[in-house]
Amino acid sequence: MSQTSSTEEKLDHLKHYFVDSDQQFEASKLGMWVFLVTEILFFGGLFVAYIVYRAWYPELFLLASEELDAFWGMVNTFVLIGSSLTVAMAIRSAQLNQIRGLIINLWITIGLAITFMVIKYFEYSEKFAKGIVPGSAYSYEGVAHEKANIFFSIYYMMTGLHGLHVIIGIGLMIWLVIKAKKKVFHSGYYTPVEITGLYWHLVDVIWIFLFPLLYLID
Amino acid sequence: MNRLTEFMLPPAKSTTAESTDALFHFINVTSIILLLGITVAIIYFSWKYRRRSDDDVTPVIAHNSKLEITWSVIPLILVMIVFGWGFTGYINLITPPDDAYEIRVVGKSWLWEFHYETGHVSVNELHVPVNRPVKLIMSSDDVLHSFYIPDYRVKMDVLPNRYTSLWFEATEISESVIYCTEYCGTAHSNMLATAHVHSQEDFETWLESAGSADDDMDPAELGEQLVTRNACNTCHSSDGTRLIGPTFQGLWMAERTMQDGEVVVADENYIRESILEPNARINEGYDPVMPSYAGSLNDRQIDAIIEYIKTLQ
Amino acid sequence: MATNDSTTNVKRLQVRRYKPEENPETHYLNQEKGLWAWLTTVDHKKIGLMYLGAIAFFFFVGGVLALLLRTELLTPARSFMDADVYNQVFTLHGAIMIFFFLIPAGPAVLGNFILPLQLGAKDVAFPRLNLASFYIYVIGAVFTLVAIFTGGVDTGWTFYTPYSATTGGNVMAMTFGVFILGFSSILTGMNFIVTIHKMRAPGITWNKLPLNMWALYATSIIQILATPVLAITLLLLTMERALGIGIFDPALGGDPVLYQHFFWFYSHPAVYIMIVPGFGVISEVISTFSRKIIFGYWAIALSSLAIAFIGFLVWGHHMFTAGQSSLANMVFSFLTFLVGIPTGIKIFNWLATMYKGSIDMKTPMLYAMVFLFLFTLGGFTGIMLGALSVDIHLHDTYYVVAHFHYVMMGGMVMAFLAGLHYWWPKIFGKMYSEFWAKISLGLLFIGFNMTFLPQFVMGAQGMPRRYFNYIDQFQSFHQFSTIGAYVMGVAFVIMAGYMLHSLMKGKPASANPWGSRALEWQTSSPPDLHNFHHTPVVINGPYDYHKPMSEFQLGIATSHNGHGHHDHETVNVPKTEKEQA
Amino acid sequence: MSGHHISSARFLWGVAIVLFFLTFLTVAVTWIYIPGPWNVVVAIAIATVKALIVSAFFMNLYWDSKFNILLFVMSIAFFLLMIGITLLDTLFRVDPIPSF
Repeated sequence: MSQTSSTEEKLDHLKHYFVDSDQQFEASKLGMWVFLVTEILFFGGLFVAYIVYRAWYPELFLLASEELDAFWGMVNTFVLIGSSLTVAMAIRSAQLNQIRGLIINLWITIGLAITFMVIKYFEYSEKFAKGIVPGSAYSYEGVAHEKANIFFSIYYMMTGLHGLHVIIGIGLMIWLVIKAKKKVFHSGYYTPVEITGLYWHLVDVIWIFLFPLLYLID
Repeated sequence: MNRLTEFMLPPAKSTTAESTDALFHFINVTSIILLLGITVAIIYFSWKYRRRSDDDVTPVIAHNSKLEITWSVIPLILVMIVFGWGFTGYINLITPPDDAYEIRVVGKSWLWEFHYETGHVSVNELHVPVNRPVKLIMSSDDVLHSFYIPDYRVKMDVLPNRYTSLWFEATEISESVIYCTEYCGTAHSNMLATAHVHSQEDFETWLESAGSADDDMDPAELGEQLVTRNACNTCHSSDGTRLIGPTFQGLWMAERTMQDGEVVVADENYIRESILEPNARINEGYDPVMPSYAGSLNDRQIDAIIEYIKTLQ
Repeated sequence: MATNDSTTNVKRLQVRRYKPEENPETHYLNQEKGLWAWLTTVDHKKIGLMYLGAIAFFFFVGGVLALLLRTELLTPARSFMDADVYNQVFTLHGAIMIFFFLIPAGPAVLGNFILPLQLGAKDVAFPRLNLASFYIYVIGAVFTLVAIFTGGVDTGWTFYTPYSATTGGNVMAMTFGVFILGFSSILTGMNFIVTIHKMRAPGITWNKLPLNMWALYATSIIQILATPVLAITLLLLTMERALGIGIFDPALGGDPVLYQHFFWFYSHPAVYIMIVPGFGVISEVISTFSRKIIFGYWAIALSSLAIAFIGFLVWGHHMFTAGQSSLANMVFSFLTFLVGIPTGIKIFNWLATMYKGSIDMKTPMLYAMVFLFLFTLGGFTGIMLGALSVDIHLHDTYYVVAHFHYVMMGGMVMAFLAGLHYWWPKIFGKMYSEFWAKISLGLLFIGFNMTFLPQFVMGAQGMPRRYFNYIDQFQSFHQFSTIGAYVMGVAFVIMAGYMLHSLMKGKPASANPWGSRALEWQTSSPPDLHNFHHTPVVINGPYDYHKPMSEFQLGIATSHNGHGHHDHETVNVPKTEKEQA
Repeated sequence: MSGHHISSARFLWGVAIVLFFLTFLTVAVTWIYIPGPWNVVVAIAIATVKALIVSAFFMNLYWDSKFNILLFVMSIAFFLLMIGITLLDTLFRVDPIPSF
């Protein structure tokens, strides 16, 4: 496959301890998958807390989720899926040596990610104003359940950590744009784009579960 | 075997203890036999097959199915026996007889309260009848504790948000020590109590007279007794030593500085408040760790404690 | 891969023999000079050494704390420190020994140094992440030190809620420090999995992987699957203290037993992060010093994986009295016994390896034997604690303390020291004094048993753990135990002495002083910065002691071509996974 | 090499449109009444399908090496183990009630 042209390719990216580009690419990708495993179990802990409390107090989740706006949740889902698409397109551009396309797709992704965070910001501030805050300062009376604070603690921990991942993702994309502008990537070397893409898709997948579990309890 | 039991385990004083001990000894004996076998093999091999020259040639023995199956299956059988044995013992331990006599236990940092159906409350003294199943329904007022009577081989954690329980049937009239075994802070290792086993008649007599026995005592004397019985002395000394809480010596009518700077005279009202709502005002330099005694001390008893403190000038 | 045609599964390589150079002038220790070169190195060997320095420091601190605890326990009442100080000291002893010593000791020190060498690789897959892992460890350590000096921590190393959510001191800095530390462990695990998968030298197929690699592979899997759960647990606990999110705090409506599930989901597998690398070391040492092929290669390799897997299913045996449902208790008890089987299998396989061997009683081998004895004892007492009705009696007593120290100190620390003595000549290129090493080991063995055997008896008699005071009947046991602890202290001082002497004035070590067949011994001592001057080629199993040494020193020139030499020969090498893909 | 699969732009757009549709569907099913636990089951089922589509076609698991798939499956399996065994406790607790 790619070995045929490898002699003509730039090989600056190849670290000395790897035999060839393919070994390096495969190793990086495997490393990223291993990292994604840790991410899944990291969020898994929160999902366990969610499931345990939902099994204990189903009525609490029914009542409290009414405070969350399903419409904006849905919009954010569309935004994230859209950004997953543009990341996939960015990787495709890199694979085809279309550096301009790569940069444009990365910028769109960054834009969508920021949109996501802005919507999240408005959701959070609307709740803060009502007294729905994480922790013992919780003071909202509108949810008639003594453990309402726990639902919102779980909500804030899950969406907060997810939001943190989105912000880290934005940082990574900006770094990729800078690298791309320096002409670092080409069809023979686009490992950072590929593995950042994997990370971004995982952030998307986690949201795909958060959305129905938090917003859509009817 | 008896001498080994005496050395390894405390005396067995409940109906369930013997079955637990039997399993304990079974595992011990089996383990010691296997451990001896392994140790002898190590020592024997290292002597018998010691290196004689640097050119020693060793045979190629890479595996032996029969042997490997043997040493997988035999341990498996042994551990399954242990599991089944432990399991049946456990079922017994968590299933109190229907006619069990119920006592409520409350763990507080750092004392045990025992509430009886008559309304009587004893602190750090559990009184139970002999040869009758007793069921303890337990909860905690603050952090996790664990209720443990080694002589009865029973233990259960005590939680602040739930009730847990354990049961036992004492088989001899004697006293046994009760420990807290879930780490709970500064005086964790002082959170001891005693289980007193009485004959059925004595138990009933005790239960009837418990609340009124000290009616005719001198208040200060009664107060001194209450301070010991309610474990006040775990944290408050009577000789000026600084423990977890302020000492009682010289406390009466002294000016105390609170954490918020307020200065309070330690009069009757202040001491009463400190017993019933200990965290309302905290002395400077101390932590708000005292549990409330509301419900376990009545007015007369509080007065008696105040009388006692008055004597400690 | 249905086809089994020998032409597709075997490739022909032009190899020649590379005898390792004895006592080379330049090696990894002197190739780059200066402190800065050390601090910024991406070389796995140097990172391993920096980890070694760090864990030696923490082992010293933890050990001194242990001696303080034992000294305080000489008398039933207060001896020389207050209860609050005592509680902080036992918390720190536990937390430091577990998070800062035991967990990195296996993978991050010995694993880092040996793994690429045994695979014939130049480095791990992600050297910069490896260095990052070390600095993350350092940052975690700094947070912990901050916690110690700004109020201390008195929660016990388990940080049980609600006590940890309400007590004074600086619990947040501590839990956050351990949270950070977790990432260093994750990065190590990630690195090892990828390295083992992708960077094996030609010929190292899965059935020629040294058992140490299998052990580290199993360990890495536990690290990446369990550590994230610790991270989220400690993050939730940190938030519990910072904001009062209430998930674990009953005062706010939470459930403390749920915290225990979270905590033990990590912390039980974590004991296998500590002990499984030890199994790897013991396999290497026993085979080398018996100069004999390992018995039951696959049984040992797969039992490591089985332990890693079943180890995830048994966490609830730490909670038999915690108030979890009786159904959960029964399931956990049953699964707990299943872990005993693969562990037993390993012990019997090691014994069978010694049978008809040519046993050389050098220090590492003696350590391995001490390991076998102490770890077996620790294992049997584990069976005792797994039995439900007996555990109800023994839970949270000194019996548990003794059991834990038998498996962790008698098991892991002995295995770690076996590995350290075994690879010492490779790491530093120097020999140590056999005489003093054996004296020290003897004292250690005596001191260890003096310390912890009485604790089994005390525990069975009902002495609860974490007690500052105790009733008088236990005093003689406690005093005996304390004297044992001092004996161990002396043993470690002697060890530090002869190790320092070896570093300064030790006799130079040959490339392969033990006559091992494993790949790390087929390069010079100490190794070159890039491990090998050639690409090693492996055609035999790592324990094929019946084959001549020359067959273990094959390789091809690093320039890939292998042409131009007159003395090379052609051998058939099974393809590794990467080449088959 | 398995890692270098290149998807066509049309294919990627197709995948995204399916995902958009499923998102709409998961909201739409909340407008009709589904009894008991089945509403959760439906929501999780749709989310799982979406997650599988993303991992298979955006994350290229469909064309990737078996070990990467194994890793993904393993992480889910261990998550299920964690929650499954924890539920053995939390769902089956029987607490005594004091009679006085």
